[in-house]
Order: sequence, then structure tokens, then C-alpha cells
Amino acid sequence: MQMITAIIKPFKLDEVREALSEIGVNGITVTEVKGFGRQKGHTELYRGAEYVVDFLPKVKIEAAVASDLVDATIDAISKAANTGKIGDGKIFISPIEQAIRIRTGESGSEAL
Amino acid sequence: MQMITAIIKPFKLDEVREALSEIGVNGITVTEVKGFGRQKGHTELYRGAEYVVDFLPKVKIEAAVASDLVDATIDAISKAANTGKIGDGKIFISPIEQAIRIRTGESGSEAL
Amino acid sequence: MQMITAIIKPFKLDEVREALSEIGVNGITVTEVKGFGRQKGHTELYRGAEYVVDFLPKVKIEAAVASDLVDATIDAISKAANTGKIGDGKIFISPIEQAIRIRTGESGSEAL
Amino acid sequence: MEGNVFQLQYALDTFYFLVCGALVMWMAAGFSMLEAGLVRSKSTTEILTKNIALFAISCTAYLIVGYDIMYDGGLFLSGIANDGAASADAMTATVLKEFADREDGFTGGAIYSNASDFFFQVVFVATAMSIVSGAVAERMKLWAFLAFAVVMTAFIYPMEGAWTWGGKAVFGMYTLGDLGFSDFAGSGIVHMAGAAAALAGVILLGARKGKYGKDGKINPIPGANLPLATLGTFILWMGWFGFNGGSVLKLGDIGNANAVAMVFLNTNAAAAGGVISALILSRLMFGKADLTMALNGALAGLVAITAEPSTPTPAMATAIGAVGGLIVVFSITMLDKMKLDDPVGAISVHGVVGLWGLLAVPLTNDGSTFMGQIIGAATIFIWVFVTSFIVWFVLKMVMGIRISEEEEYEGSDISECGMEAYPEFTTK
Amino acid sequence: MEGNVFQLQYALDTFYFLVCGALVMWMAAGFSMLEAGLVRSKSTTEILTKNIALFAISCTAYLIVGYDIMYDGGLFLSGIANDGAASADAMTATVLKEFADREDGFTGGAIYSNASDFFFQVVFVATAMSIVSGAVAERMKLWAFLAFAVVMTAFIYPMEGAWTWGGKAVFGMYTLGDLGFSDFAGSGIVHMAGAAAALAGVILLGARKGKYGKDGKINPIPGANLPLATLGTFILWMGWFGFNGGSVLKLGDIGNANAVAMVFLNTNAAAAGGVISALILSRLMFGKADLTMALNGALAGLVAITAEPSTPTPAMATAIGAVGGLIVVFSITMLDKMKLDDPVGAISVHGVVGLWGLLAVPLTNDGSTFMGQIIGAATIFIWVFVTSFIVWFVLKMVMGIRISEEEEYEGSDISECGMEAYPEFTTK
Amino acid sequence: MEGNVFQLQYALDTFYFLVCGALVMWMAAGFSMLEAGLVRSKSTTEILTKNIALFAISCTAYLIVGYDIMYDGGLFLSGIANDGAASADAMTATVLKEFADREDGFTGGAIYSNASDFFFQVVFVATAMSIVSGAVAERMKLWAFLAFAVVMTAFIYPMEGAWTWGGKAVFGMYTLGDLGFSDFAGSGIVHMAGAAAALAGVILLGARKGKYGKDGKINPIPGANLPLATLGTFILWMGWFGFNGGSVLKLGDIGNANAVAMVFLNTNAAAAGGVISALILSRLMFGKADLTMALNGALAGLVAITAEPSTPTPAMATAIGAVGGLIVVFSITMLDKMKLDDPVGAISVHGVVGLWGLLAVPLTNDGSTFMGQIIGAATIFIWVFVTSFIVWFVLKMVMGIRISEEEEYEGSDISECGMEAYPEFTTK
Ligand SMILES: Nc1ncnc2c1ncn2[C@@H]1O[C@H](COP(=O)(O)OP(=O)(O)O)[C@@H](O)[C@H]1O
Ligand SMILES: Nc1ncnc2c1ncn2[C@@H]1O[C@H](COP(=O)(O)OP(=O)(O)O)[C@@H](O)[C@H]1O
Ligand SMILES: Nc1ncnc2c1ncn2[C@@H]1O[C@H](COP(=O)(O)OP(=O)(O)O)[C@@H](O)[C@H]1O
Repeated sequence: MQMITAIIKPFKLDEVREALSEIGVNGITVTEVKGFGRQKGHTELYRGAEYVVDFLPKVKIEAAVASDLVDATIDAISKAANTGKIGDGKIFISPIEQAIRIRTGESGSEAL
Repeated sequence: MQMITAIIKPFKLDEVREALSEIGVNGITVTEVKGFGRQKGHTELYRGAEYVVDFLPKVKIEAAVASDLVDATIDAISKAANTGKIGDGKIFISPIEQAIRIRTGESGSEAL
Repeated sequence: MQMITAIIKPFKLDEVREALSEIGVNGITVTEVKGFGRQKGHTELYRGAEYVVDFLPKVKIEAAVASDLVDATIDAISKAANTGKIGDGKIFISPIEQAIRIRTGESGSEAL
Repeated sequence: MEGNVFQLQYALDTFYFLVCGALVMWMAAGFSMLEAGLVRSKSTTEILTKNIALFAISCTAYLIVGYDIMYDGGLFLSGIANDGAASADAMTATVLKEFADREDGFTGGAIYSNASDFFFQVVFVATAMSIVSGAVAERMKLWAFLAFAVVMTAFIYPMEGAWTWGGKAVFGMYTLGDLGFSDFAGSGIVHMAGAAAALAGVILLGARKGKYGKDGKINPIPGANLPLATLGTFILWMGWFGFNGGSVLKLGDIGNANAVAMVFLNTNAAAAGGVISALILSRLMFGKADLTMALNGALAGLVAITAEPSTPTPAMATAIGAVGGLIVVFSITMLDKMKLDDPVGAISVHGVVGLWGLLAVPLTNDGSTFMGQIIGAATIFIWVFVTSFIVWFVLKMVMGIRISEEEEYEGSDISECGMEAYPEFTTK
Repeated sequence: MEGNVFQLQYALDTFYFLVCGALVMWMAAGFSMLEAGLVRSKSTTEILTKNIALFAISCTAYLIVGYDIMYDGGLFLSGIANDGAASADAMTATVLKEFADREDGFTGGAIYSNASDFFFQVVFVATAMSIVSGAVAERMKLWAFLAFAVVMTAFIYPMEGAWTWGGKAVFGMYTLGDLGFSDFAGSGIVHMAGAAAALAGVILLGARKGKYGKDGKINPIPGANLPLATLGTFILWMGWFGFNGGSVLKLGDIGNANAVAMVFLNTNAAAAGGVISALILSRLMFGKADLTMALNGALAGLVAITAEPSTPTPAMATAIGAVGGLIVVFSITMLDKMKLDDPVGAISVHGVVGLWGLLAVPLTNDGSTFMGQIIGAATIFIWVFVTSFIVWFVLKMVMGIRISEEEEYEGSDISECGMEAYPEFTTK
Repeated sequence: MEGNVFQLQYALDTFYFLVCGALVMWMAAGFSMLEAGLVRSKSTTEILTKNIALFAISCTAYLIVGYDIMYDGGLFLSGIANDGAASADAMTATVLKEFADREDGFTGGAIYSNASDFFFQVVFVATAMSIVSGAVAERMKLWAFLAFAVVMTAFIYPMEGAWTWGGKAVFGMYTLGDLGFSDFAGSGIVHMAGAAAALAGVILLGARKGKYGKDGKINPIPGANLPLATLGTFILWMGWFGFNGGSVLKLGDIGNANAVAMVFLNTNAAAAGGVISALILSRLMFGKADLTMALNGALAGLVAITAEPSTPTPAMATAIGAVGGLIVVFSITMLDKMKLDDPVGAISVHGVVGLWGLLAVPLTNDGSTFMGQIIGAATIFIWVFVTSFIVWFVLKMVMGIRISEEEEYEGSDISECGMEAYPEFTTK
């Protein structure tokens, strides 16, 4: 079991979700985040004074997947989220020791 | 030390927090997230056209706990967050290598 | 590669970001979260009835860094986020197995 | 030539009614904003829908039958065109004759367009009904509420209106006016009546889920948008000049013009008094300056002066309003203790303070008596409360009046209207 | 003495125009709030900027040249001070002579201040232009829009206004009034005209990115702030009393005062009818009470009655408004099927229902004919649509009328105004 | 018969005052919304509380003593009922005698209800005070502010009002009217006065934490809700018709009615001019169409024309407003460079442009002189600034005027009112 965390551009969310569904990842958790990286923010103006909004809106997707699905998941996200422009985001893979479904108490990849 | 991450129904937050306090988990971090899973979203309507809101509001709770508290924590969350209905959520356990309290510089389970 | 997760006071965000830039951490992801810990919430009032807002606004910073930067990163955050008052927050270090840049497909510390 | 002076007076008085009526219509926006600001975001679309629909229903039901019950104005306002005459010219001749024939031609009661009278009256009905929507917010079914609105505005309100402003005997038994009952612009007839209907609904409906905890704990449910609530209050304050000012019923001679001006002055003074007293009291009682109490204080001051804004001195008007502001703070906290959940404070503002308004009339108006005020208040309250209770009860049996627990948790916006009020602002 | 009666009538009629004009000016706020509520948060600053700027441009362009084209009022309103007389005293004398000389001195057409006439007329221009901004929202360039506003208010609208209310022959060919065309307060002249300009813009502009999916799928783009949209509707409702009420053009005798009152009554009744029918129809068609349809229903009722609010009975007025409410629901869903993206429903409310309003006139007004209404409607529509299309087209060639795809995705607020409308409420 | 004509004129003029007064009262809502829109969400409840409370305090303090200081109206308005006569009939007789006795009976200065005069005057006081709240927003203590409001509206404003509109000599030394000072509706007396009080407060208070960085860097603090700010501006624009229109002081004959109409026209034209010039200038200077500058431009146009809206031609009025719009953009950026932090631009809009308004009077009004305007402006400014400074200073010593740094960081809403304005919309 691994946790796949992806930071993507917000407007790619629906495509990524669909791509994941297709390969059998049926549960994900999504968070609205702000990203800071190579992609530059934009300038806003207020009453004559400019200021830079450094942080860009991004979406974080977390999907816990069984080990055999990891590569397919990475692949699916990579394709669906790619625009070829700077700021497309990252995928991080980290370990999970255990997963539990609260409703039933099932654990392990059963719980996903 | 482990990081316990739970995705729960928002209205269960207070109960879970109290349950955790009781077993001695005194610090948690909470994020509003949107979940996608077996539980279905609802349909909204706007000017005659329907659309499905796929994502459901969920709350993510993160608690870093010393290893001896892990089971109790899982137990407390499982009980407090359970409604028996689909969509109750998940608990994920993942490793943390180190924890530091910014104010004092303490580290390890001292820092929690 | 490690993931450094810090929970800090919101108004310290800019200082922390600058401190990280200085040591060469150029990408971070930021989430608005609510924290519960030793620091007490405040009381609000509405139409004669009081209630306690337990959760305090915090900011979560996530930075994936190459192993040789971990200590410097912890140090930079610790210093920049410190006010010496309760509630300054925590830093957690956890493992990442892999990182991928979506745009290019680069992986490992190349991707950060 | 003299006829032309009468024509001008007719025109001026008609215009005065129309301007005042437009201001009262504007109060519908005030109630909408006030209520939309004091409910949670997930119930906002629904409360807005209720508000615009109840206004439309009030106008239509009163047009069809309510005005006829209250003032014998004709079903569907039949014959209102040209004040019943065959043509505009014929009407002009009739009106001029009426002016010429009466002894106090110019200074007698106002002679003005029937259409303007209806326009002014109809917006009062909507006001009474608007009071109800706020109190039952966030948990009542939309269509049950609208069904109640039809009965309230077509029948319940017009009946008590007929006994008071309409001058008819209460079921042929007694005539309120003869008993010394006086309610200038409707502290009782409009405001307390609306509150009585609301109270009946709230009792049958129960409190919002989670409002009252164990051991009598009160869990505040903060309103989602206080600027809107404040805007609503200012709109109501402004509209009230029409509400009270128009109720002088004539503008077109020196005596009446001055009376209208005094009413404007006193209405404003009472509202100001209500704000100040409610704000200071809430600071003393709760330790903070509670904006929502200040807003309710303004409205309380306005309700309090509505029963008699023309006879008090300005200082007295300020005091009457200030007492209203004190009452409302106590009443709101008291109702909460009684577990009567009223998200916007409508029952306190319009009901409890409405009663205070009625009782304050004899302090400055010799033409009224305490006994008359009490009998009048009791008549209005009992009639409206009992009939409303029956109607709510029947609706409860027939279609249910409360949305399901789950719907309430999700918010009435989705279940009743299918859409969110602020889709981009809440994570929900 | 008789002169003083004339003076009073002049003063009263002037005041009546000013009050009605101020109410119509207030509609600018209504359009702003309605539109700001029905677009996404990322396009809100820009739509607000468009609204206040278009109002300012309308006032200025009509002052400079529009009023002259429409009513020969003089470039820059030259000579409007003292109604063209050398001094206030001279003007008073002239006016009194005019009253005294004419046969129907007191009961003839209103004699009132030219300045009040301009003030009343100018806010109508702004109304027509406000209709456009909503339909092209979220994707049109700010400065292209403002350039269009100049042409529309300085030339396109005044031309058709001259043919209708101005009484001039259409390019010297035919005179609409002679053909039995009648449009009391502007269902066609103002509302349908605005909608025609909007339609031309929408066609050239295309739909918002993502609104229409593959296979004819319609993706709703919910408005960000429904309380604002509701407030806007109430503001428009209130302002409409000035719009229609002022269009009687005289208040100062019995016949006219009564006519003004009937117009207020019927305007309100039609709006109420529109709300009820649209709400019920949307409940039946979509299963939920769609607030945005109820709001559009209110406006549809108002637009429908605008062409003739003085002759229908109140029941008839309610019906005319209710039909408007039905039409608007069908029209909005139909336009979406035709992929004409109109975020606020302006083309349906003002255009389609405006036509219904014109066609309903002969039902109650003998002075008009169906043929006249149709020719009039066609004249207005063709003129405004064609000229607007040309202007939009030229603008498209010269400076472009649509913001880039990326800018649209980021929101027009940042690209056009550099600032967010709600910087703290959205994570974006 | 002639008496009836006088009665009608009295009634019409009284009504005119009341309608204009209600419009000015409405400006209180405008200031509230403007300020609530331009502060951060965490200071919104508090600014709303300040606004409704200051309005209530203004009304009460001016009623108790202010009107007496300014116009000898009697403490507590004693004797205002029936204009001081024993009964309505006695008053009617007195008024009619006054009309009959004077030479220019019908065309002389307006004779109207004292109560309507107070009502019109009192809302001006509140306007002056509203200007202050915006400038000191987000950091001033609520109760210190309210204490200042008492002194300002009971004493500081009435004193300078007495010297100008009250016609009294300045400390017995010189009489402004004699020197050729003219301020029609209060560019100086109301607006610049409010700005002077605000400036004194801002100087003593300091800037909001974080507004000015090192090396003169200006960190913008965007307002939380621009639709509200826009709504507020439209409300003010509408209310201004009452503000300036009512200041003609008489409507009821041809000359005056026409003057009122010109004032409406010019007021509107100036506001339009201000929007256009501010928008274009901000586009040129900053590269984007800054909505907040356009809003301030509208208000600047209105303030600029307020000192003399009756004599300019419409084109001239547009120009005077447009210059106001230019000034305000420069002034706002300049004040920021001087580290005078004014979240809503009140000092620029009302103070700097108010001065421009005063100086523009002699351009079109022969009855005024530049010297008179300068002396008048200096008198008002020095008096209000110095007394305000002293009062703020005493308050600072006694109770403190600024909330603590931590409270400011948390937002004044929690510390002063204990509640959030938008509890569900911000993560904070
Ligand atoms: N080291 C990192 N740790 C965590 N998040 C990161 C890191 N680097 C980048 N991100 C996230 O990924 C987003 C995209 O990164 P960026 O450098 O702008 O472009 P790219 O993905 O094309 O390299 C950032 O906005 C940020 O949210
Ligand atoms: N594989 C997963 N990875 C991450 N989050 C998940 C995953 N599966 C489910 N979730 C989260 O848990 C929530 C509940 O899951 P769901 O499948 O709806 O019901 P249940 O918890 O009863 O199985 C989802 O809304 C989502 O936020
Ligand atoms: N065990 C924990 N797991 C996750 N987050 C925690 C934990 N303990 C504290 N936090 C987070 O850190 C924040 C600060 O902690 P707190 O105990 O208030 O003060 P301090 O950091 O000074 O010890 C909390 O608001 C919460 O968001």
C-alpha cells in the first residue's frame, strides 16, 4: 500500500479523477492548496499600489492504493495532468503502514 | 511515532476530537477536504440544467502520536466517527521519522 | 528524499517562505488548516450566547527536499516560524519513496 | 379654479401614498437581506426564495380577496379603475363634487386615488408575512410555508385588519375603536400579528437541529453574512418612513403635512433610541457590542413607535424606542431559554415589542385607553395565533412542515431549491 | 392667484419626474447587483466596473448628443437652464403665459422643467445599456464594451427613441405612431432594444469556455452570490415604479394622478404574477424551486407590463405578468439549447418578454393595433440588432472583443481590473 | 381659497424636504456598505457596528443639543410640535397669516414644517460623521470612536454649521456670508468637515499594521467585498439627489422647481464625470481599470458639485465632477506616500475634493468670491481639525483610541464585537 500525493493544476482535476477511475482507483481525497515553485505568480493592483500574489491555486490529490496499482496510478495522473507548461505539478509516493475503513473496520487494501 | 490521518464526515469532528482528548491525544490538525469514493454526490440544479456534485465535503484529521498510542487512537477515531453509513471514511497510518516543536526545539514524542 | 511538513502560525508564512528560498528550497505547497493543541481558542458571542472557537487558524507547509537539505530546512523553518509563544507549531519529517515532475517525467531529487 | 386646487390636493395626496407605498414595498428587500444575513449559508437560497415568493403571493392574494374582506374593496379589485366611474372625466367630476359638497372641503379627510390606497395597503400585508419567514427559517418546508402565506394574506390578516383599520365589529360582538383601541400604523395589527403567526409556526416546528444542547445549553448558530443583515436593517429603517409616514393618510394641508413631518422625525428618533439602548445593554450584559442586537434594537425602536408616532415629543419618541431596544435584548435571551428558536429574532422584535408599542400609546394619545389597547392586543393575538396554529397544524398533517433531519443537515438550499447561495465560498 | 395654482402644478409635476427619475437611476444599482450575483466570483470586479462605467458613459453621451438626436434637446443641453429663458423670472412668466394661453390650461399635458425631463430620460438610456452588460459578462473585454456603450447611448438608442417617443418618421419613410404602435414605458424601446444589442454581441462573442459540452450538454455555471442577485431584483422592482409610473408624464390633476396610481398597482401586480408563474413552472419542469427563475420571473412580469401598465385591470395585469414569467423560463432553456450563452438571462427577460409586452398592448388598449406593434417591434429590433452587430464587428476587428482563453480561465477581474472582488473568500 | 394654495405649497415643500431627507438618511446605508466592502473581513462586523451606532448617536445628539446650537431650534427640540403653536389649528392660522402678511407671499422663501427641517438637517450631521468611520477603520477602538461621535455631532459640527448655514458670526469676529462664502449643500460644511475630523484621528492613530513596509513600500490591503463597496457607492449616488436637491430649500414655485431639477441633473452629471475621469486616469497610471478608483471617482464628482450644483451648465457640472475624479486619484496615492492610512479614501474624497468643490463655486456663481471661499474653508478646517485633534487626544489619554496589536491581527470584530461578519466563508 502506498499513498500517492499529486499536486496539479485545478482545472485538471476532473480529467485526473476520470483517469484514476478508469484504472480502478475509486477513492481519492482532494484539498485546495496554494503552491509556490518555478511557476511565477501574478501581479494584482489595489488603489494604485501593486503587489505580487506569489502563491498559485493548486489542487492536492491523495489516493491510497495497493502496491500493484502504484505504477498505473502514477502513469494515469502524469498523463491526465500534463499540459506541458511550467507548474503542472508533482507526484510524491510515500509509504502507508495500514489503512482502515471506519464503517466496517476492514483493513489493508480491503479498506481502500 | 506515527502519523494517523483520518478522513471523516464533517459533523463528526467534535466527537472525534473529544474522543482523542480522552485518550490523551491533545494535538491535531484539521483540513477541510473534498472526498470522492463509494458514497455518491448529489445533484444540483441551476437555471434548468442539472449537474452532479461528485465531491463530498469531508474533514481530514492528522494526529502525530507516539507508537504506544497508535492503537488507542485508531480505536477512538473508529468509534467516534462511525455512523454505519457509507462514506464514513478511512484511517491511514504512516511513519514519521521525526517531530519537532518549533517553540522549544524539543523533538521526538516530547514534541507532540 | 524527505517530506518536511510544518504547521505554523499564518502570519509567519511569508518569513518561512523566504527563509526556505534562501537555503535553496524553491518549491512548497501550502494548505490552510485548523489546529487544536495546547494553545487555547477564543470565545465568540452571538446574540447573548457565548461559544468557544476551539480551532485556531494555522498554515501547513509541505516541502519535499533531498536528504542533504533536511537539516537545513528544519533549521530554517524553526527559526523563521518561532515567536516563542505557545502555538508556534510543529515540524514533522516523513519518508518519500519517489517524486515525479509531471511536466517532464523527471524523478527523484531532479523532480523537486 | 377652486376645483383645480382640489385636483392638486388629490394629486399630491395620491402621490404621497404612492411614494410611501414604494418605500414600504422596499421593506420586502429589507426583510430578505436581514434574514439572508442571519441564517447559515446553506439555508440562504431557500430563505431568499421564500421572501420573494411570499411578497408575490401577498400581493396577489390581497388583490383577489384580502382587500375585499378588509375594506370591501371588491373581489379582484373590480371597479378600482377610475375609482369606479365610467371614465377618467366622470371620475374627475365625481371627485370634484365630493370635495365641493362636503363642509370641510379642503381640510377634511384625504380624497385620493383608490388605486394608491390599495397599493399602500398591499405592501403592509407583505410586511406582516415577511415577519413569519425569518422565525421559521432553516427548517420549514418551502411549499408548506407558501401555502400558509396564501391563507395568512388572503384571510387571517384581512380579518383582523377589518376589525381594526376596517372599523368592523369583531364577529359582530364588539368594536375595537369604540373601546379606545388605537394603533396608528400597525405595531399590533401588522407586526404583532406577524409575530403571532410566527410563534404558532415555531412551536409546531421545533428548534433547529443542534440549537439547544443538553442541560439547557444554547449553541449559537451564527448568521453567515452580517453586512447583508445590516443592509436589511437600513432598508427597513428607510422603508419605515413610508410605513409610518403614509399612515397619517393625508399630506395635503398644513396640519397634516406637519403631522407627517413629525411622524418622520419621531420614527427616526425611536429607531436611534433603540440602537443606542440595545447596544449599551448588550455591552453590559455580554461584555461585547453585539451588532445583531444593535440591528434588532433599531427595528425594535421602529416597531415600538409604530403604534403612535404622531403625538410623542421627539424626546419621548427616543425614549419609547429606547425601551423597545431594551425589551428586545431581554426577550431574545428569554425566548432562547424557552427553547423557542427564532433565527432572526422576529418574535421578539415584532411581537413582544409590538405589544410594548400598543401599551405606550395611551402615554401620549388621549384618544386611546389602556383597556382598549389590551383588549385590542388580545383580540389580534388570539385570532392570529389560533387560526395560524390550526393552519400550520393542518399543513403538518397533510404535507408536513419540516424538512428531514438529513435535508436540514445538508441545508434547505439543496433540498428545496437545488442550488447553493454561495457556491464558491464555502468548502461545503 | 390662478398663476399660483399653475406654479404648484408645475412644481408638483417636476417633482414627480425627479422622484421617478431617481428611482430609475436606482435601477443601475439593481442591474449591478443582479449581474454581480449571477457571474462567478472571478468576473465580479469587472462586471461591477462595467456597470458603473456604463452608467456614467450613458449619462454623459446622452447629455452631449443623444438627447438632441432624440428630442432636439440641444447639443450639450445648451439652453436647458431656465428652460431657455434669460432668467428664472423670465421663465416663470413664459411658463405662466403658456398655461394661461392654452385652452385646457390646467388639465392639458404636463408643463414641467426641461431639466427634470432630461433627468428622467437619461436614466432610461442607462437602463437599456445595463441590459447588455449582463449578457456578455465574463468574457468580453472591458474597453471594447465601453466603446460600444458610447455608440449605443449616443446614437443607436437615441435614433430609435426619436422614431418612437420622439415622434419622428423612420428615415422619413413611415411614422410608427400613425401605424398604431404604442409602447407606454418601453418594453420595446428600452428593453427589447437593449436585448437586441446584447444578442448581437453574444453571437459575435460566443459562449463562455466550458458552458456547452460535447453532444449538446449544458454545463451550468452557477452564480457566485444569490443574495446579491435577489437584492438586485428587488431594487429593479422598486425602481420600476419610477420607470412606469413616471411614464404617465403627468401627475398634477385627478385623472392623471389616478392613472399614475393604476400604473403603480399594475406594475406591482405583474411582477408578482411573474414570480408565481415562473416559480411554479420551474418546480414542475425541474423538480425544484429555482430561485434564479423566480427572480427572472419578477423581471419578466415587469418587462411584460411596461408596454401598457395603465389600461389593464389589476387581474389582467397579473395575468400579463404571469405569462411573462412562463415565457422567460422557456426562453432561457431554449437559448441554452441554441448555445447562446447569457449568464443573467437578459435576452430572454428583456428581449423575448419585451416582445410579449408589445404584443399584449392591443389586448387592453384600443389605441394600438397588432400590426402597429409588429411593425414597431421589427423596426426597433432590426435597427438595433444590425447597427449593434456592425459596431461589435468593427470593434472585434480593431481591438478584439473577447479576452484570451487564459484570461478567461483566470477570471476577467485580474486581466481587466487587476483586483479580486472577494480576495479573502475564495482559495483561488 | 388663496389660503388653500398656501396650504398646498406648505404641504408640497414639507413633503419635498421629507423625501429628500429620507434619501439622505439612506446615505447612511451607503457609507456602511462602502466601508464594509473596503475593509478586511475580520474588521467588518465592527465597522458595521460603528456605522449604525454613529447614525443613532448623531440623530440623538443633534436632537438634544446640536440643532439648538446651529439654528436655535431648542434643546430637545422643545416646541417643535405644531411649529410651536398650541394646536394644529392654531399653527395653520399662524402659518397662513405669515404667508398672507409677507409681500412675496407665494414666491418668497419656503414656509414649511419645522419638523421636516430638523429631519433634513439631522441626516446631514450623520453624513459628516460617517466620513470619519471609514478613515479610522480596522484599528480604532469602538467605544472611543462612539465617544468622539457624541462630541462631533453635539458640538463640533453644530458650531461650524452655525457660522455658515446658521449665519452666525465666527466667535463674534467675522461673518462668512458677508465675506462671499457660499457652500450650497456642504462640500465644505459637511464633507470637508468630516474629513478634517478624520485626518486628526488618522494622524493620532497611525496606519494599520503592515500597511507601510520598509523603504516606503506600500502594501495594499485589499477590501474584502467589492460588490458591497459598489452598492454603497450607488446608494450614496442616489441619496445625493436628496442631499443636493433638498438644499434648494424650496420646491413649490416654478423658479424653485426648475432649480431643484437643475440640481438633480448637475449632481448626476458630475458623478458621471468623476467616474469616467478616475477610471481613465487609473487605467493610464496603473495599467488597469481600478474599480475602487472609479467608485471614489463617483463620490469625488458628487462632493465636487455639492458646493454649487445649481449655477453650472450641465457640461460645466460634468467637468467639475471630472476634475474631482482626477484629484481623488492623485490624492489617494499621495496620502499613501505620506503614510496616512485611509482604508476607504475618505480624506481624499471628502476633504481634498471638498476643497476643490468650494474653490469651484466662484467659477459659476457670482455671489461668491475666491477670498470668501478660502477664508470659509480655512475656518471650517481649522476649527474642526483642532477641536477634533484635542478630543481624540484626550480620548487617547483617557481610554486609548487604538486596539492592541494582537487584537488588530485577530481583527477588531472579535475584540470589539465578539463575532465574525462572515463566519463560514473564511478559514480564519
Ligand atoms: N519541493 C516541493 N515540495 C512540495 N511541493 C512542491 C515542491 N516543488 C513544487 N511543489 C508544488 O508543485 C507545484 C508546481 O511546481 P513548479 O515548480 O511551479 O512547476 P513544475 O511542476 O512544472 O516543476 C508548486 O506550485 C507546488 O505546489
Ligand atoms: N483510496 C483512497 N485514498 C484516499 N482517500 C480515500 C480513498 N478511498 C476513499 N477515500 C476517502 O474516504 C471517503 C469515504 O470513502 P467512501 O468510499 O465514500 O466510503 P467508505 O469510507 O464507507 O468506504 C472518500 O470521500 C474519500 O475522501
Ligand atoms: N500531535 C499532533 N499532531 C498533529 N498536529 C499537531 C499535534 N500537536 C499539535 N499539532 C498542531 O500544532 C499546532 C500547535 O500546537 P500547540 O500544542 O498549540 O502549541 P505548540 O506548537 O507550542 O506545542 C496545533 O494547533 C496543531 O495544528
